Amino acid sequence: MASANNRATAPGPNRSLARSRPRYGEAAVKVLLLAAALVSIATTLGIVAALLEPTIEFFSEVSLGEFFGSTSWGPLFSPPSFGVWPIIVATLEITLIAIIVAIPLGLAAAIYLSEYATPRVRKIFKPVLEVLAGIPTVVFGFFAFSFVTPLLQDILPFSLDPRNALSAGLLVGVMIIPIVASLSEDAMSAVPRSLREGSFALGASKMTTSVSVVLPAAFSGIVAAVILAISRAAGETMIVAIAAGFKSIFTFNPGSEMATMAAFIASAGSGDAPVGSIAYKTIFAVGSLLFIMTFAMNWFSARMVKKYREVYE
Amino acid sequence: MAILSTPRSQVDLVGKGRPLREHLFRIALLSSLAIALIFLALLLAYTLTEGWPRLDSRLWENFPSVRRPETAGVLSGITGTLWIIGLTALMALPTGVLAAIYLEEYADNTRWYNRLIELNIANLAAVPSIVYGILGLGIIARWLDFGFTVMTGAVTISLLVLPIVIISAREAIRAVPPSIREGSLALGATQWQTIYRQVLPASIPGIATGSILALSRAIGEAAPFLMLGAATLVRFNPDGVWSSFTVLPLQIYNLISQSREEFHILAAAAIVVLLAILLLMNSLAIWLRNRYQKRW
Amino acid sequence: MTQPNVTLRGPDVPNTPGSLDPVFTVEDLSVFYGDYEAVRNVDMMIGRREITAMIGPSGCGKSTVLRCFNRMNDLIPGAHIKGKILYHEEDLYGDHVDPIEVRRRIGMVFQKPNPFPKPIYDNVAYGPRVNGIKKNMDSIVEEALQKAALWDEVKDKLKQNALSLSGGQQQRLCIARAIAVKPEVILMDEPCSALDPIATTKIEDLMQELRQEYTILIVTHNMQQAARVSDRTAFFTADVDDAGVRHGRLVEFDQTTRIFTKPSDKRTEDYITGRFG
Amino acid sequence: MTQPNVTLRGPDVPNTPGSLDPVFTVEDLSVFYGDYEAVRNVDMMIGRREITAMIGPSGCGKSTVLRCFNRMNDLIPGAHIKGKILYHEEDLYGDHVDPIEVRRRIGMVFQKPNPFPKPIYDNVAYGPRVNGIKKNMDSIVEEALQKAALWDEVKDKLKQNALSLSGGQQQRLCIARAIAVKPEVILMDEPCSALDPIATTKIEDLMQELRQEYTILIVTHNMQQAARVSDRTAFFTADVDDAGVRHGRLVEFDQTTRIFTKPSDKRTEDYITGRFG
Amino acid sequence: GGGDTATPADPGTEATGGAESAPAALAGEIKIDGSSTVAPLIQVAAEIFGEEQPQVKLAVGTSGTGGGFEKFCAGETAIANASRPIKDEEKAACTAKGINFGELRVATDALTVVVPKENTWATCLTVDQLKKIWEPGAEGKITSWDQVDAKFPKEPLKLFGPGTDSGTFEYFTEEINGEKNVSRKDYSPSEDDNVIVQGVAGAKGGLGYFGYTYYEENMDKLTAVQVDSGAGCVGPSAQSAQDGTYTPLSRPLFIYPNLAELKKPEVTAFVDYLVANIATIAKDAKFITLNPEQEAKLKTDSASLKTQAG
Ligand SMILES: Nc1ncnc2c1ncn2[C@@H]1O[C@H](COP(=O)(O)OP(=O)(O)OP(=O)(O)O)[C@@H](O)[C@H]1O
Ligand SMILES: Nc1ncnc2c1ncn2[C@@H]1O[C@H](COP(=O)(O)OP(=O)(O)OP(=O)(O)O)[C@@H](O)[C@H]1O
Ligand SMILES: [Mg+2]
Ligand SMILES: [Mg+2]
Repeated sequence: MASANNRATAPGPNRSLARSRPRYGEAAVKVLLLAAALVSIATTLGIVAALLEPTIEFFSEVSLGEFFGSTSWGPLFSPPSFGVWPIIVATLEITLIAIIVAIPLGLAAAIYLSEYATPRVRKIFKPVLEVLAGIPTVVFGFFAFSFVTPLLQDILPFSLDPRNALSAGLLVGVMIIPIVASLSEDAMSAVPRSLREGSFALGASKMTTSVSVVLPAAFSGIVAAVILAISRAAGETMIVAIAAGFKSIFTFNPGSEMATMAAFIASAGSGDAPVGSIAYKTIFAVGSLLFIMTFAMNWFSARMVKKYREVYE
Repeated sequence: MAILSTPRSQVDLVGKGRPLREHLFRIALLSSLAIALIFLALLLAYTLTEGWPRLDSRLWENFPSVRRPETAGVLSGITGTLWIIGLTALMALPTGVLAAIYLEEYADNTRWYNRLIELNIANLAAVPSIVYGILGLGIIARWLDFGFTVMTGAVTISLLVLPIVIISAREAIRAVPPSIREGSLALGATQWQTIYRQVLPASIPGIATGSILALSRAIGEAAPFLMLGAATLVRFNPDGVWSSFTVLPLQIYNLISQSREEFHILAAAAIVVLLAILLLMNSLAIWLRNRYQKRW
Repeated sequence: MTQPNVTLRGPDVPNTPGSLDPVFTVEDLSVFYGDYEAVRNVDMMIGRREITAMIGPSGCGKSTVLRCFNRMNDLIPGAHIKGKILYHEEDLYGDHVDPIEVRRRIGMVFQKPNPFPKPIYDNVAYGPRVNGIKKNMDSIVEEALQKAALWDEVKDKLKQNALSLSGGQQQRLCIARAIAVKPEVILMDEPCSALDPIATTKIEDLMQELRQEYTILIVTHNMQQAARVSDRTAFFTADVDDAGVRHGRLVEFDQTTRIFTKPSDKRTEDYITGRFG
Repeated sequence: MTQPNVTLRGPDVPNTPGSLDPVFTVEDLSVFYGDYEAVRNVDMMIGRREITAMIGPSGCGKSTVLRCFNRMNDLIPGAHIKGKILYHEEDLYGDHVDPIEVRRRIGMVFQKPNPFPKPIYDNVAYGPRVNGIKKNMDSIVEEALQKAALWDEVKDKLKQNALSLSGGQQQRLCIARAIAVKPEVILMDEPCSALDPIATTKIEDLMQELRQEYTILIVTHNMQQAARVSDRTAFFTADVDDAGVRHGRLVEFDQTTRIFTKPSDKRTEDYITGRFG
Repeated sequence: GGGDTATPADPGTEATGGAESAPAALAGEIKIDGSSTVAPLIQVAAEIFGEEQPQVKLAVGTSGTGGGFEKFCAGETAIANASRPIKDEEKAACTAKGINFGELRVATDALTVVVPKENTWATCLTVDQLKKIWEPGAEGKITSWDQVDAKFPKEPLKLFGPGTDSGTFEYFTEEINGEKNVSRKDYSPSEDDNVIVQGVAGAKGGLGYFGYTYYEENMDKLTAVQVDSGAGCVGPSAQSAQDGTYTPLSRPLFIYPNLAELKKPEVTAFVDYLVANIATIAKDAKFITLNPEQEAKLKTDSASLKTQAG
């Protein structure tokens, strides 16, 4: 049969299909790539390692009961108190204000960009949102403290502390608008055109189509966007450090100064708590709590996405 | 059936009063977007007017000073930021791109460890930056004994932006149609040849865009540096990776904390510089995206 | 010419050209995407309670023309028409005409089944609801599903997500969804091309039934399908003008039997006999 | 039965079953995606310097089988085969076999033209380059483009990006690209379905020429095309087993003339005559 | 730099003319960290010294007194700034790491209790009144000025102070409340003196405390409250702090050089420079200068440190 092969350069059909030369490079590359991917695992392990030991030591000195059972927070006061609720409440309150601002505005902006805007308009506005997303949080903090708070103090009927949860929350909200808007827009754009056409073909208006077909179909993506935004808000440090302050009292009053978990870590971490002191370990205990909260939210988000993702694909 | 009873010649195709609600909805959507934009404009206008008196070359030629707020600058912050960003680009970008290639091109999603890596990256993207500060403090500065140096800052920030780089690089790689890969493999190219010669070149604009956006996040970070105790008054430029340093956002934070009004003006001016750098980077990203956007 | 291998609908085809009772009258229609004239100078008529098939090679503008009938093309930025489409005696593109109302009267079924990711019930109820109907929803839904020959298969799982249905069931659901708003006309753009042969047969049978009540326009790639189901066939093709631009064009429009046995145009014959396409 | 309306290749078809000189011998091949057995028990032979067409309704596994011939399915996680494919006398799935070497010997052209976003020249040179060839690249490129009947159209713009070519030119470029590595076999998966009629005709003519030197396997939806170009035809269909799972199956494999005139299986006849599919 | 036109108070000129003119071009990096109260003084010194020795890189951090000692005892810094003397635990940590150090008192601080200009009633508060305001028991209870003293108006009390991690807080609580770090928690703590200034100035009933420097910088907005520790009302001033009449809120400020680091010429040069020019530096930084005896002690202490370091 080989004789039938009249093309000199062509491989003879009887030449073996076995590998002509070994390819160690391919395997080496794969190992290198895997190593790069494992850096992320190492990062998580590093975070856990950094947090774990001081946290365990902390809880050998402070009972979980005191940590979660009391509303008095003052690890650096004497006598120290370790009821974590004031800073959790502050964190949740600021996060709540932030998402009250960011979810409607972000979602509305996303619907506009995905369903209404012409490609040209979208091409202009998406980058602008990206710019907003890139603004350093110190800048938001500065703006909140020196512009928004005085402004609110003038126009609001109730009194505001010079640093307060309200303006910090508002600004954290503005900070996460681009996250909500941009990721939700991605999710909505990923909804197949055919679904929209199906709705229009039934005589639905644009508003109905957007609200009752596109939004639900993009639900998992939107949930993921919102959860990412929430974790950003909950962990935001600079805005709250500058604009919400460090007062750790148990209050729900948004006009009051309050310390979030991140703000506590920042102030105690840059302060003088000696290594090994209980105050120092507190930083890590709060850090662990923050990390676990983020982790839990993301796990939930991943499950949501998995449950609903692309069922219509 | 309704339609059948309609006299044929008088089918009325005129709509019934929908438009008002539709218009209001549209206006509501637009104003939401507008609020975000107005806010941006307000912020820019405010910092610009605040910082205007100090927006001159002293800002980037002089070191910070506690004695002479009128002439103090933020030079060491600018150079520190450049050092950190440069090193971050060197460390985070290659690692991120390689990891993204692994996840997109090699990882078998049915394997638990690959799914774990993915979930882990999504989670890391959401971990607060202050927690990275703890990582930097506990592991990099103390355990690895890198001290409070440029290197510690850069490694910490690299780890912070790594998930963002990976996620955006994956998107860019995913945007390369599978048909290109199949075409290459069908010609007897190995997998790495296919990646190196087809997938990477085609996704480079996307990777670059994502990288720039990730780096602009890195530029604005201050919280991890608070934990790393970067010095507040640094009157020199870092001369190597083991040097002390400060970064612009941290300097801004410190300036805001000063009680003298002159320092606030200086802070606003420094913010304008920081925003200008960011706008520049963003414009570059947008330009890249528009210039190289592929239509397959 | 070779005898085409198509199984034509039997001699029971009732319509003769003379008996055409037009729902749509298309007069010198050209359709543009921006500056590009995708389809040129189409004249045709769609008969009441008939199935009209549109066939032709890919890219000749079948979908483009079909989507003009319910103003779906309005949604594509830059798309516009020249010429006229009369719906009964009314200009479909007249100033006072509300496209949303048009789409309510003229339903559409798409190539790939596109149920909403919602319960089966809500899929069917969607159309009536957006049209402001609130009462008797259960019976509207049941009736539509009955007509779409899907009721028996889904009556026990109306709350189930529509995406859990098979492809053929999904497509019938889409037909039910279209029927539920009680349109006069149903447009179908390659409704079976994503389906397996068994599902295809079901949809074709269904079309024959729907033909008792509705006017149907179908675009199909599958010549056999056109021959099997339609009363009239419009054959489109694309030709290249002097400037090298391709434009779609209606070549021949006639009773299906005639198109498949005695096409009057050489291009139709070539296409039918597989010499081209 | 109705006379099928296909224009068969004339009496010059040289091959008779006896003269089949097999390049591939497929023995009891089943293909799995994970646990799902997409195709079951296929036996067939691919003759040297013949064009073998694979036809059948959508989802019957034509592409799946085709992609086994150059081990393209290896790239899909979970995909694996049972049974054997012999390439000449060698087991294509043998332990020592390097899939990359296999793909170099057995080229492939895809449904949608997929040129690399690079200059035309680099597209053609890509295959030789990744195979370590560095010399005489210009003449290799020219020869491949000549054989793909594209040289005259592109010889003045070899540096131009391949994406600027028309669809038909792109597909011929993909064929040139495949030829440039001097394969023995070319697999084509619906190579014309994204093309217009004129481009289709060009590709079909090209296939006839390539047949002088190469063994060609083509999957097509278009019966007419199969009839026009192929020497042998394999007709696949899918049937549902007792558990309700669909499996692809080879129904009939024979000379094209025979398949289109005297199919031995009722299902083939139904499909050919348009009664189904 | 922009500061070419030296102000008359610029000690830089003085130093060049001084006896110990700095040796030619030194280089190296000096890391200093610790109390944010002491930081401005050291920063000013670093700034002026840096103008003479541009190759010497001085990084001044403000991790707080405790944080400063932590890094110092880990060998990460050359000098620790402190607004209180080093504690025994901290000494032990240093010894464990083999770090020997000396103590230099470089300035005096007068913790200043401030109220806004509109406050006309609280010109003088007794230590007991301050305690009444700041003790833990006051938390949530003492919320109005009239609860402090019936003569005061019924103005809501808004409290500001330094963060719990600062030496200032530690000192103030010890002197006023009798024990370190014992304080009510419902005040606005801040590392950031600006917030205290803004906060106090912005609320009619505001009250806060911080280092004297910050008061000096904001005299236009704030009034310093006189403190009565039993010997009559005394206001904070350089005079009263130096002569010890401003009790109990005047305190010494320290730096702790690492003796091993002192072997490095640039570190010695910096400490020498600081010691030699302490009066002008303190003035420039708006600190209360040492009185002559204290300054003399500083000079002898630093000389003996140098011999210890060898
Ligand atoms: N949105 C659009 N913008 C610009 N051109 C378009 C658009 N949609 C279709 N076209 C062009 O109009 C022509 C007709 O397209 P159309 O989709 O109507 O063809 P078709 O006959 O339905 O083809 P097929 O059988 O492949 O569905 C084609 O040349 C196509 O490229
Ligand atoms: N990657 C895959 N994973 C799982 N199942 C697959 C995969 N690819 C194809 N299948 C399934 O295998 C069966 C055969 O698919 P295949 O693509 O081979 O059909 P085909 O005959 O080429 O159809 P078409 O004419 O539509 O291209 C189908 O049921 C399909 O859903
Ligand atoms: Mg179409
Ligand atoms: Mg296929």
